[in-house]
Amino acid sequence: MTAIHLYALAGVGLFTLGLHALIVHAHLLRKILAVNVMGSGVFLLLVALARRTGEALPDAVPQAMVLTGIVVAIAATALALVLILQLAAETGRATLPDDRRESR
Amino acid sequence: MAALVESLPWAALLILLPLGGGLICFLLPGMARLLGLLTVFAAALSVVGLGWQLHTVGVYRHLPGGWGAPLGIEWHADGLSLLMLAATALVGIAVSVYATAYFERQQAVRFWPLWLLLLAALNALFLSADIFNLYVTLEMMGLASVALAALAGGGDALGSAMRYLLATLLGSLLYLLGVALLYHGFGSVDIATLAARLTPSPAVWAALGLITAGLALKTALFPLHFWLPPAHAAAPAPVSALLSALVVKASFYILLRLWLELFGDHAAGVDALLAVLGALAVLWGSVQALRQSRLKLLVAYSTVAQIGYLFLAFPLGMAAGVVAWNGMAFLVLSHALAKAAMFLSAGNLLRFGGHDRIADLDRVAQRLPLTTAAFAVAGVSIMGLPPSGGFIGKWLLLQAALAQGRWDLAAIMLLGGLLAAAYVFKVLGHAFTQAPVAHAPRAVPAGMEWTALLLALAALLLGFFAAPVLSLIGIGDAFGSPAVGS
Amino acid sequence: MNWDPWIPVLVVASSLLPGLIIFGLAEQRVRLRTVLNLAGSVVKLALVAWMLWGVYNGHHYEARITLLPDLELVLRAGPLALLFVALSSLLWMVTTVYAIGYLEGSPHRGRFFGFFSLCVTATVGVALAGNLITFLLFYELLTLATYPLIVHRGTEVARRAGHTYLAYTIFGGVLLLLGTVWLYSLTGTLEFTPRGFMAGVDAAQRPALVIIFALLIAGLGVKAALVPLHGWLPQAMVAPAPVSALLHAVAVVKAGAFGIVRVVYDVFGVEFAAGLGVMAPLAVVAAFTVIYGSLRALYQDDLKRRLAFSTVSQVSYITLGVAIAGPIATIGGVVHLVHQGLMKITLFFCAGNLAETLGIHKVSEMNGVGRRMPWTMAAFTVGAFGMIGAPPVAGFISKWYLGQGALQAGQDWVVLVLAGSSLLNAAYFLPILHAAWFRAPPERWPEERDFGRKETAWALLLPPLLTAAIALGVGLLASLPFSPLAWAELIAAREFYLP
Amino acid sequence: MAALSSLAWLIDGLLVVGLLWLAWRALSCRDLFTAIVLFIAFGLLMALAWVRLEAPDIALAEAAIGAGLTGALLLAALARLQSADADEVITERGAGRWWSTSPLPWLAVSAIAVGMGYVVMSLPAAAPGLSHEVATHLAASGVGNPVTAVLLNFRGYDTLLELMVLLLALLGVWSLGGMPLHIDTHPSPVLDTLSRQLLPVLILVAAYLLWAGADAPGGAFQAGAVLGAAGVLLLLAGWRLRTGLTRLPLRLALIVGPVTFVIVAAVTLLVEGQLLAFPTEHAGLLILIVETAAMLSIGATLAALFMGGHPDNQQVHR
Repeated sequence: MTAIHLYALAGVGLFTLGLHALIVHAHLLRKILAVNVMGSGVFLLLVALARRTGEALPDAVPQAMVLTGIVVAIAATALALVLILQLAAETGRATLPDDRRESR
Repeated sequence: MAALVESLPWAALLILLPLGGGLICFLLPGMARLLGLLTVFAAALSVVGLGWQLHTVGVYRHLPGGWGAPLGIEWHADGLSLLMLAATALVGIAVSVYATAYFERQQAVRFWPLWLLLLAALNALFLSADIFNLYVTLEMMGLASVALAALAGGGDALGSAMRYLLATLLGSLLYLLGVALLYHGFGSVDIATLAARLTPSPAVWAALGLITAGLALKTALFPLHFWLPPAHAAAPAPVSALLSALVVKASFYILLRLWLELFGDHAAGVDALLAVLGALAVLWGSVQALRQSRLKLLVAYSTVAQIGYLFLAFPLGMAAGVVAWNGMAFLVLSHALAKAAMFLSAGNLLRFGGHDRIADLDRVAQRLPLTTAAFAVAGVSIMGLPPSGGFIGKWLLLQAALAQGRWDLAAIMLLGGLLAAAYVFKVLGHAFTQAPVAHAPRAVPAGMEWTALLLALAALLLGFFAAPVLSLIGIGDAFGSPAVGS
Repeated sequence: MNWDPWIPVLVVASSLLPGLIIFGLAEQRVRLRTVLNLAGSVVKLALVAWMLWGVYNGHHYEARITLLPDLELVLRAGPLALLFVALSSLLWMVTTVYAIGYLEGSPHRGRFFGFFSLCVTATVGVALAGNLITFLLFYELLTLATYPLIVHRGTEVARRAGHTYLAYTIFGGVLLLLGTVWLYSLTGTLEFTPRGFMAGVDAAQRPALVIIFALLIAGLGVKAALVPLHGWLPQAMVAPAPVSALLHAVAVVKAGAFGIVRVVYDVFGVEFAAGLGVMAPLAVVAAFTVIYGSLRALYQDDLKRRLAFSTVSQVSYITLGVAIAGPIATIGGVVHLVHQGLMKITLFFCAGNLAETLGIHKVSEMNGVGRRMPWTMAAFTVGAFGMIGAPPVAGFISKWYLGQGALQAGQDWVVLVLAGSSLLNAAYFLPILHAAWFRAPPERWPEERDFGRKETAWALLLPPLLTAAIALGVGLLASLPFSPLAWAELIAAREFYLP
Repeated sequence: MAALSSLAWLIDGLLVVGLLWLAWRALSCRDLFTAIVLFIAFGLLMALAWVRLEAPDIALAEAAIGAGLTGALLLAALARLQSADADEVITERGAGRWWSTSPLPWLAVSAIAVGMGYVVMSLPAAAPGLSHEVATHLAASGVGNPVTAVLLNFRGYDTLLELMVLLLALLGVWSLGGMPLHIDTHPSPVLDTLSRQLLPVLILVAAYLLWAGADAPGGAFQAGAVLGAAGVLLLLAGWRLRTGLTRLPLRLALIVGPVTFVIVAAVTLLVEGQLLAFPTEHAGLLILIVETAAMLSIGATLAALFMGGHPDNQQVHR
């Protein structure tokens, strides 16, 4: 058990915490938080395991991937937030319309 | 001349053209429509060029950055990529022409940049041979699709777009986690390199599970299809066509690639599971489609069903190789064309009557014959009747299924065909009858009618070109060599 | 270059192209539409005649295109194919004339004639198909092209009838598809060959072959209206009379019967099929259908429904003749393909005339109609007697050969079936004739249209007279070369029972 | 790596526990405002974690983007939601689905967690990944910072597409009409002066980050993020771009990065025959050009995202 695994496991933990919240919570703002937490979990896993090079410098490739990922994450978040606001403006609710609509 | 065609980097054009086009459309909204059309046609030409290149020279490789795997990214273009690129080009052209008539200026300004960037994402996806690069293209595609799906505005569209966004984000994260495991397990994100290094291990199995789950969610494989029908039904018609015909196929393409090149040897029994889900998708999707009273929802649920067929091919392909995979490839192509045609004609009917209630179609067979014909002809391919491309696909799949004594799968395919006929003719039947309440019809531009019809005819006549198409798909033996197949 | 391969293609195209062009025409372009239709049918007849002569002198007309690497679409004009092609081209022409008169002034005629031509195209394609996959293609096309004609009137009844029709035929198509794929996976070929292509199949597969045979026959039996798969036919009678006439007397049901002939003789081969022990059951089903159809016909007051059930019964003569599995019976069955078509189309034309001119739809309304419309009823009488099998009308020939064949094949019970069905035919046709000729007409008809001194429009009157005359002629002149009978003997000699 | 000193253990342990706890609270606490604040704190802690993981580049990006801008976006959105009708909107809790109360989700995700944990532990303890390849080719990459080398050179194509993702988000936001912020027209003088003072500093920081990014931690993203933050500050302070500026010039600023990137890609394709293949002698310069343009666009985009709706039709919205 090393710090690497500690952080990697923390990543897993964050991922699953986020997944649970995403499933359980109805409010869309909360779902967005959940997705971001899941993302952070994946990033943590990527970067933590990148230190298994056995040398001074960690592997740079996963770090670059995570930088990409972070930008993607904020882009998606911004879009999601505007969607939520417009949805709330239209329907007065910041939750998804229930599924009965699907088969209407 | 020929030498030039063979040497030009068509693949790069396939990505740079729509990227540049999209940026310029964004910069100069006034010219968006014209620029958009030009770009799409140019991209389609590049597909032809690439096809010629593959046909004469063989599999095409490109090393963006010039480093090559494992450090850099690679593109591989073989027959399978060509198939997807061609489908994208065909549907893309039709939808673009349709869109010029469909959107009024305000929406057109928003549509074109999004669509061109989506086109770039699709092309990039079909060319990439690098699983992390594929993740980026997935995200690009996802955001563009969601933005397009929300274009119609209104509670339904926004709500379903939101659900769609959450689904696609979750899918991407699952996929990315799988990529992370593969990278840290085997030190590369290049598919070929990984294929060489992969050894049975928990990391592989976990990655297999995560990636398959993530992509199945994006492909709307039953029971992960919940987001698709509302999103595809609430979007503007051209967008629905793009989403149903191309976007779901893109994530499926990645899944297929990874199965063919990475997971095939490590997927103990998972292919059987996929087939079961596919079968359930065929039945559930068709029955739901049959139950709908709104045309666009019916067509959307039919997509859920048709996606099921693609997954039926997995156990067959794993065992019998080429024949089953070819059938699946044919279904991908013909469904792309037919389903796009269906959504476009649904859009026409919606424009014409101001509603898409099936029961009130009100003699459109006579009043909107081209559109009705388009829907019917597309339906023939969806039902899988000869000589449509859908028939060829089903024929090959059935052949493989019977050859392996998979009666269950054969039965599902035939049953799905029957149900498809049921819901297609549910619509057509009402196209002849008179509605109790008449609506004041609104004119539908001829361009919108013809694009739908031509797409449908393409799907129908595809069957007559099965042999050449299959030989093109065969370039690079993405499905393994034919010897394995028979 | 050698034009022979193109002729079958042209035969198909000669109705396909007019059809497609007609779809593009404006509704009011009546004259151009008529010209296209007639020109198409004339060209088709000419080509068919040319091929008849050619085949008689041993020519080969065959066109192939590749569908899949190891699967081709084939159009081939053999004797059997030509028999059916000739029938449908001739009747297409007649029916076109009739339909032009019948639909005069009614809406959506462009659509009607477009799909009408597509149906003929499909029928001709079914006839010329050189292998099972090609057959399947045109068979399904026939299903699809017929649907708009059944729902043509756009009423709720029509829509339901259309759905019933599809429910049956699409299901049949699926069975056919399954059988075809399965067969292909066993034999690796689908090419129609005299005496079948089962030689290579090893004995272990025989049970599978039995199932395949059942699948194929069931798939075809839907259109051939074999009991219990006949349910769609009476309902489909909501369609306009010309549709009932051509499609439900000739194209659709005949496509099914023709397919059965193909499957028995050119896929399995009659000896092989008999060896499988599948012929006897087929014969029983056919015989049952013959009797059942006649019985149901007895109780129909609606004229078209009575004719429809009579079709159910009569078409099964063909299957019966095939199933008896002897040369003479085969001749009887195959020739009945033509004879029944001629007679039944006459009857439907007449029924249409009665409906159009006097608004008569029921048998009980036909009292004394013979005096009001003598020519129509004369044609009707010829058809009716043909159905009963009274000499010298064509129907007699068929039944005679069927009976002879049965005796020769040692299946005497069939003779009883024939006799019984003839009695029943008489039982449901003679009362009509009696009422029409000898009962007093009512003071006024349900809804009479005035045609001046004619009993009805020429376009409505000439077709039934013509077909009735032919039905009579082929009966009287059966012994001449190129008569249906002679041609059926040629078929039996060349294709089915090779020396 | 070797066993760690107890202090390091303590720090890492606390960090990890803190991360998990904050995440859990942020996702489960009743009030959404608290949740968002906790989430921002979570982001800052993530930044620390990145430092501990020897990923300073990510630490910078996380601090600026992950914690800063995302947090600001979330708060703005929440404010907007509250200002719209509906405490109902805010206080709504628990999914309307049957499983929201059942233990099933917990069981499911716990199973996943255990499985994933096992997989992580099963990975080889030492793996060089691509560090050797990176090291060997770093000299030819034109920059000294391996992360920048990967981002702009080895895998520059990813970055090109990623800029498109950012732009797509903005296109989506604008096509949705965006989120007009409700900002009091009389911002506090403090905020106003603060922003005026801070602006040049931030711009300098951005420039430094960009320049340093070649060899030290930093680069286009971090710099762009800082610029974006500056823009956000201005917006909060009630500054508005003159509508004259918001049309073409703003769009130019938004796409100068992607366009430059595409042009460079096309040129390299023509000259080198491979997309984005930088000749060693010019690599440094090309990367600097691309990064500068990218920084401008990233900054502009982030600020514009924050600004929400298209400046033109935003006027309409008000």
